[in-house]
Amino acid sequence: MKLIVAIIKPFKLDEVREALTALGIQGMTVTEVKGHGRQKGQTEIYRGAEYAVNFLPKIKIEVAASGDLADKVVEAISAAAKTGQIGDGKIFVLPVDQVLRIRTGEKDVDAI
Amino acid sequence: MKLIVAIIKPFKLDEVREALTALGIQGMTVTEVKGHGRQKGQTEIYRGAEYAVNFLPKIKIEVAASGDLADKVVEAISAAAKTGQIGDGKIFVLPVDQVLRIRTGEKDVDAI
Amino acid sequence: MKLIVAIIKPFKLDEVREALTALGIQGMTVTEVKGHGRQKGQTEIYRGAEYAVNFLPKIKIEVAASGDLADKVVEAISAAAKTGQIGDGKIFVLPVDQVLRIRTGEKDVDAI
Amino acid sequence: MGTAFADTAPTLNSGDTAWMLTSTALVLMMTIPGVALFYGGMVRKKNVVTMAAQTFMICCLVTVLWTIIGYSLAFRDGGSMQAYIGGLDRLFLVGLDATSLSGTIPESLFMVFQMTFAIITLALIIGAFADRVKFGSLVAFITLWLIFIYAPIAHWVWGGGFLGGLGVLDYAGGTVVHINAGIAGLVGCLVLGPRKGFGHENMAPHNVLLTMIGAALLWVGWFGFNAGSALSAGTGAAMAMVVTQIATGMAALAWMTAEWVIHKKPTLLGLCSGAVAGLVAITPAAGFVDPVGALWIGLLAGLICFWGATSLKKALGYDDSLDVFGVHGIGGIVGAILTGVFASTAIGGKSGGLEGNWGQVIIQIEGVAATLIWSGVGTFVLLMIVKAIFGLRVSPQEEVEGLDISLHGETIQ
Amino acid sequence: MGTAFADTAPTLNSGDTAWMLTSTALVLMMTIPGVALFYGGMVRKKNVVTMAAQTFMICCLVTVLWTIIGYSLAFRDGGSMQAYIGGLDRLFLVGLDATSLSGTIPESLFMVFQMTFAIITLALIIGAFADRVKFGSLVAFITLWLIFIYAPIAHWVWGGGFLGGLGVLDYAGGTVVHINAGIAGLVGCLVLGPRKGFGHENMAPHNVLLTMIGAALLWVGWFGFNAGSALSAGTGAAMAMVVTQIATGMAALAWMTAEWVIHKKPTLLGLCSGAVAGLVAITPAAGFVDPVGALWIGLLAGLICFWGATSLKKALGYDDSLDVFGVHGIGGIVGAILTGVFASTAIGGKSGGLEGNWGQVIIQIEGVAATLIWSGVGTFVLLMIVKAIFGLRVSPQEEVEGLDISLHGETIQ
Amino acid sequence: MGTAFADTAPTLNSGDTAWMLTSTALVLMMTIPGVALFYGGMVRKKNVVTMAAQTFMICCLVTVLWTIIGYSLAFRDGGSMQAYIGGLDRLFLVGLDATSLSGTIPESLFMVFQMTFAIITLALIIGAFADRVKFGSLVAFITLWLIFIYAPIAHWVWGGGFLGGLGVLDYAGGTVVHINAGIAGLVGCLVLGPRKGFGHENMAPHNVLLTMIGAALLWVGWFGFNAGSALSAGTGAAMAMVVTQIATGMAALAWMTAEWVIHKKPTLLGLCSGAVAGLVAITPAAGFVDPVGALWIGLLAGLICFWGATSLKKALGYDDSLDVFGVHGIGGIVGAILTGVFASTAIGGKSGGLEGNWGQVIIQIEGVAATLIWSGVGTFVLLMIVKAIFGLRVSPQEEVEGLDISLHGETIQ
Ligand SMILES: Nc1ncnc2c1ncn2[C@@H]1O[C@H](COP(=O)(O)OP(=O)(O)O)[C@@H](O)[C@H]1O
Ligand SMILES: Nc1ncnc2c1ncn2[C@@H]1O[C@H](COP(=O)(O)OP(=O)(O)O)[C@@H](O)[C@H]1O
Ligand SMILES: Nc1ncnc2c1ncn2[C@@H]1O[C@H](COP(=O)(O)OP(=O)(O)O)[C@@H](O)[C@H]1O
Repeated sequence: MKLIVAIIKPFKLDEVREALTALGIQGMTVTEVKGHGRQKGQTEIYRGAEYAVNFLPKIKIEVAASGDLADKVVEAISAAAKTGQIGDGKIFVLPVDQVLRIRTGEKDVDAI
Repeated sequence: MKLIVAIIKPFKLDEVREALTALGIQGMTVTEVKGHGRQKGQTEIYRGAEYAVNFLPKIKIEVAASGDLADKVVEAISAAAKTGQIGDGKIFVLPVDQVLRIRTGEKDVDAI
Repeated sequence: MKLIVAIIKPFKLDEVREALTALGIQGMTVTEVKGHGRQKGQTEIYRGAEYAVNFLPKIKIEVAASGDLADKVVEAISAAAKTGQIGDGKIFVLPVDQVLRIRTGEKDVDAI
Repeated sequence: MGTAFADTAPTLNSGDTAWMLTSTALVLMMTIPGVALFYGGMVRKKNVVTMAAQTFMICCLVTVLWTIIGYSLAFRDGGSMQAYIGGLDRLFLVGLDATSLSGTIPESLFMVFQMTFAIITLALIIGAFADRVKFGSLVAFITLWLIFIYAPIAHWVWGGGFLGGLGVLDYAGGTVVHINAGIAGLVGCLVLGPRKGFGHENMAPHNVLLTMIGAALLWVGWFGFNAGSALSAGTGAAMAMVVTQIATGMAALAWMTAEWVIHKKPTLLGLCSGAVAGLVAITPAAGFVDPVGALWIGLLAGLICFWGATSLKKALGYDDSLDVFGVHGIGGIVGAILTGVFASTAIGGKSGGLEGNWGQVIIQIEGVAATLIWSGVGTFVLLMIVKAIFGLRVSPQEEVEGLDISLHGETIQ
Repeated sequence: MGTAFADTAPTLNSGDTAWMLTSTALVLMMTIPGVALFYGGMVRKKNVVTMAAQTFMICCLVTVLWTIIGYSLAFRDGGSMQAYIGGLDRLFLVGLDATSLSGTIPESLFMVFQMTFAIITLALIIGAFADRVKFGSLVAFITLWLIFIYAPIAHWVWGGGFLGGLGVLDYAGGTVVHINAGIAGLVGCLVLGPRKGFGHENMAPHNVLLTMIGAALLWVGWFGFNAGSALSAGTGAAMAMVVTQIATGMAALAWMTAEWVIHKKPTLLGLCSGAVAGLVAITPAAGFVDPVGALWIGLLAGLICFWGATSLKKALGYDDSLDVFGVHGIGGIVGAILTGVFASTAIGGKSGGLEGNWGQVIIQIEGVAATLIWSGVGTFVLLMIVKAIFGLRVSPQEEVEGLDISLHGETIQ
Repeated sequence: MGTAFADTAPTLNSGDTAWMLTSTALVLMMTIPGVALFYGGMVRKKNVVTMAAQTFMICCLVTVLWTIIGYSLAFRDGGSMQAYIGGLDRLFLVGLDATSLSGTIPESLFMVFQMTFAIITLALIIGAFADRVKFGSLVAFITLWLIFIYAPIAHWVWGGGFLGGLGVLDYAGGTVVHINAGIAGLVGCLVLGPRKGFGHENMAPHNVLLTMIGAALLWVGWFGFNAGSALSAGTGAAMAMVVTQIATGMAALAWMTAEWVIHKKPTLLGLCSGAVAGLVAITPAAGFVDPVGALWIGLLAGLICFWGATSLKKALGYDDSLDVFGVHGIGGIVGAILTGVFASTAIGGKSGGLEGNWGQVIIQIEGVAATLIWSGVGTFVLLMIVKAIFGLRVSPQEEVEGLDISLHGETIQ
């Protein structure tokens, strides 16, 4: 079992969701986050003072998947989220010891 | 050391917190997230246009616990968060290499 | 590859960011979370009713780093985030199987 | 009064009319957006749309009901029943033509000014029902309450009924509007029962800034309410505005100071609550007391309502969610009684206790009592009827989820 | 009228002047913050600053343009062209001195009151352009539209032009303001094309509470708009206020009930939309109909505009983002025609269809048609000119990111 | 003036009274919710409740202080000290009975209208103290400042003191209100020192929409401020309203255009700031200049205040958090001087530089200088006293955490 964690540009969320659905994956959890990286924010000007914007809005998607599917999930996300421009984001794959569906008590692959 | 990550229905947060406290666990971190899964959102109607609501509000709870306690934590959360209806959520158990309490520098089990 | 997850006090974010930059790390992802732990919230009074505030605002920082760098990252964060007072937060180090930069398809250490 | 040119047969005075047109706009603004924001800011975020929707619906519904029957029942001659209720000759406002006057202003203007009073009275009540009442049941309750509670009591005091006859002093509606709404709220919250989680969940206001906007618009609009009740633009209106301003400022400072001393922090919610308490208490007194009287009324209203909305409510354990009784009920009673104490002949031609006429205080208490009884009992009966037919409370699931999404399908981002 | 002392040569009446000063403030408040919030709450969160900035800019720009040329073109004598357009003798308001009167009020006051009407008309249009128009292009369009569309049509109806001469009844600007803005919005949204994601992305209002504040301030301010159009503080103003209140309440209830029945949930957005539909429809009728007429106008406006903003828009598939045509266009047409039906001699001295004068309905339709044609065609031509020179739409990237950050560099936390 | 019927002994005029009742409500609305929102939107989210609480507290505190002593000191006869300060015969407003007139309106109305001016002046100052002042210390400072700075300066200009005697033209309070508040803000921010993080942390407004609502209510309310300063409903009030509208629109466009050119983006904050700059600058000029003069005053005020709030502040490095000096101080000085330039005999009976009377400009500068000196020095002394007794700044920990939670225990969700 793997947990695929992807940081993407916010406006790509719908495309990524559709790409995952196309893979037969419907479960995912989404968080609004702020990212710091190579991509720099616009400088904001407020009444004569300039401020560097250090953090940019990003979306974090978490998807649990069986080990076999994990690579396909990574591929699908990276294809859908790519614009080729700086700031597209990262994907992290984490090992998972156990998954449980609260409603039924099902475990691991059945629980996803 | 394990990190237990649970996605639950928002209104179950207080019950889950109490269940964990009963286990002697007081540390946890909570995030507002949005979930996509089998449970479907209501269709929203706005001036004649209908939109499927793709993401539903969920709560993510993260609890670090020693390996021995991890199973009890999973059980406690799943018992408290269960309504038996679709959308109750998932629990993921992740391995953790190290835990540190910033204030004291204590490590691992002592740090929780 | 490791994922360092730190829960810190919100007003320490800028110092932590600078500490990481000093280490040569510029990528990180930040989430607003709420924490429950030894530190207790102020009791809020609203028209005669008192309520315990169960959750306090915290910031979660996630940084992916190569295994070698991981310890330095943990140190840097814990030094910068420390006030010595209760509620300073925790750091968790998680193993990561794979990292991918979406823009270029680079993997693992190159992707950070 | 009003102009130097008024002669025996009243003619239309354009200055008085200008002020009453303005006052009507101001009093409407008190309810929308005033009360909608004042209450909306105080509830949890999942119920704010609901408070606004209820307020807006009430504004519209009372407008139509007042047109159809309310005005006629409250203000027209009731013949043999005149002591208790008005007549039916203005159903659908027939006969309200372009020429009929009411004093020096058009009757149509008097009618719509009074309409805005009926609107706000009914809107105030819902603060006690917050977060748990069914929308359809509220529609039914509002309809019945306007006809069976508001119209009669307005008639008793202002329409030629028995309370006016007794000599009860109520310049701008302390009894008709505030005590009336306050006791209805108290009965309502007892019948509905407390909100789920009351007493242990945090139910603090989700956005006290909205509450501040609401309180500020209430304050500004109250100039139309109190100074408009002069029905003319003269010295009476001016003095009513002056004492309204003074009592309100004083009451807000009093409430803020009390909580600063007791709870260690002065709050914006406290300032706003105190201001409204002062506005309520000065309402019956506005045309009768002088500035020093206003300072006293403000001070006492601020302190007593603070006690009502905190200690008293806590002691008795009812869940008057947004303190309709604690502020409007108690503030209204304080104001009614103090009007009897501070009335000054030099200001409004009526003397109060401090000028030796303590009998006025008794009369004031009679007015309070009549309102508490009719409105208290009547509200209970009407709620029972609505409960039997439609039920009153939403399901626990809907309550937890929030009424915004479950009843109205709308949320605030 | 106005006071008992008016004699043949009109002199300044302080009561009338007081009311018109107030009305001007009220109508300004309709646009800022009224329309800014009404529209701002309805867009997605990434575009709310933009709606407010556009509204505020329009308020300022039209103020300056009206001063320079608009007032003169709309209201001064146009000599041989008088049927179609006014003259140029008040460019930069020269000659508007401290003594010139317009009826019983200062001419300068009449000028600024009319300025606020021009402001709101142009502000209303942008609801149809929401989320995709370039800011600079909007500046150009507003400038041209004020001069070539608004000023002539205001002149036709109120400035001595041919529509007033025909006998078209338009008390407060149903034609000049609402139909005019409504058709311009429709043409605008067709020329601009739909928003990216229209029809499948969720574009529900991000904060309907802001929309409620806006709707409430529109309602309150509309008393200045309609009752102010009496240009005096007398029975005409009072009756205009009364029917405005009644039609608005009725229309909001009608819209709310329709969606309750059809979509199972009554919404705050529906209440607000219905209220605005009622305000629009009663605007031409305000000084001419009685309370029962107002109930009918409100009922029909609420139901027909509900249909326009939901079924009709859906059927035809255009993206009139905030329903400028559905509410202002259709509501204006409904109101114009029903004014011809319900006009009552007893109220405003003009008879309508129900009193046998069905010819008035024909005249009303002529007024509607003239406005639809001039404004519809003219708006199209002006948009094409602006498009050719500056372009109209932002880039897709800017549209996705939101106009707040991409055009104005500002966001709401 | 005011009506055609005024005779030698002034009698109450109901039209004038109606307008002044309305104006008082409008000016109160400028502060609550106007200034509370204008300032509240500009701070960071953790301090918004604090700005609103401070504003609301000031509104209440000044109300009570004005009742007790302020009005008497500012407006009553000071006997031998009359050139510098008023008398004490209206302490607690004794003697303000129902019949005393001030011109054609009740004296009580004049008193409360002036009270709203005192309120807003003190509320304006706190923009310079934002995010770091102790609440209790502010209470002390406000009390002292009202008595020792505001009351004397109001007396000098309007109460029969030496500046009015000199012939300084200040129609509605450019000197007394804006220059006075502006210089107090500048001194205050220098004494307090900059906010923690000033110059490198992002301190951009957390919600410019709130600021827009505030600016819009300031604009609308300013009609009461400027046109109300005519103290009657006649041609003077009308012309004051007209030039207020024109200068404001022009100034907002000027500021917006300047930042569009220089920073590449027009902002809503810029539009709002420019509008307030225009309102400030036209305040002393309102009853004296014509529409073309208003265009010039607006244009110059917009550009110069833009420079003041951006370049000048940056160059000098002080942290006038919300630009009280940059907008009110500089705008007030620009307006005072330009009043001396553009005053037109045809409008207000006074001639300015363009009509050959350049001496008026000198007199205007004398008025500015007197205010800058008394208010600047006095504010410094009062702040030092308060600092010695209570301290002025919150602890760094409280400042970082935000004053909302640390001082008031409230947060906005
Ligand atoms: N080492 C890291 N750990 C965690 N998150 C990271 C890391 N590096 C980048 N990110 C996340 O990925 C986002 C994009 O990274 P950035 O360096 O801007 O561009 P790119 O993805 O094109 O390399 C960042 O905003 C941040 O949220
Ligand atoms: N594969 C997954 N990866 C991550 N989160 C998931 C996954 N599947 C479900 N979730 C989360 O769990 C929530 C509940 O899942 P859902 O399928 O709706 O119902 P159930 O828990 O009853 O199976 C989702 O809203 C989502 O937040
Ligand atoms: N076992 C845990 N699992 C996850 N998060 C935790 C855990 N314990 C503490 N935290 C997080 O760390 C924060 C600080 O912990 P707390 O016990 O208050 O103080 P300290 O860090 O000084 O021990 C908490 O608010 C919570 O967000």
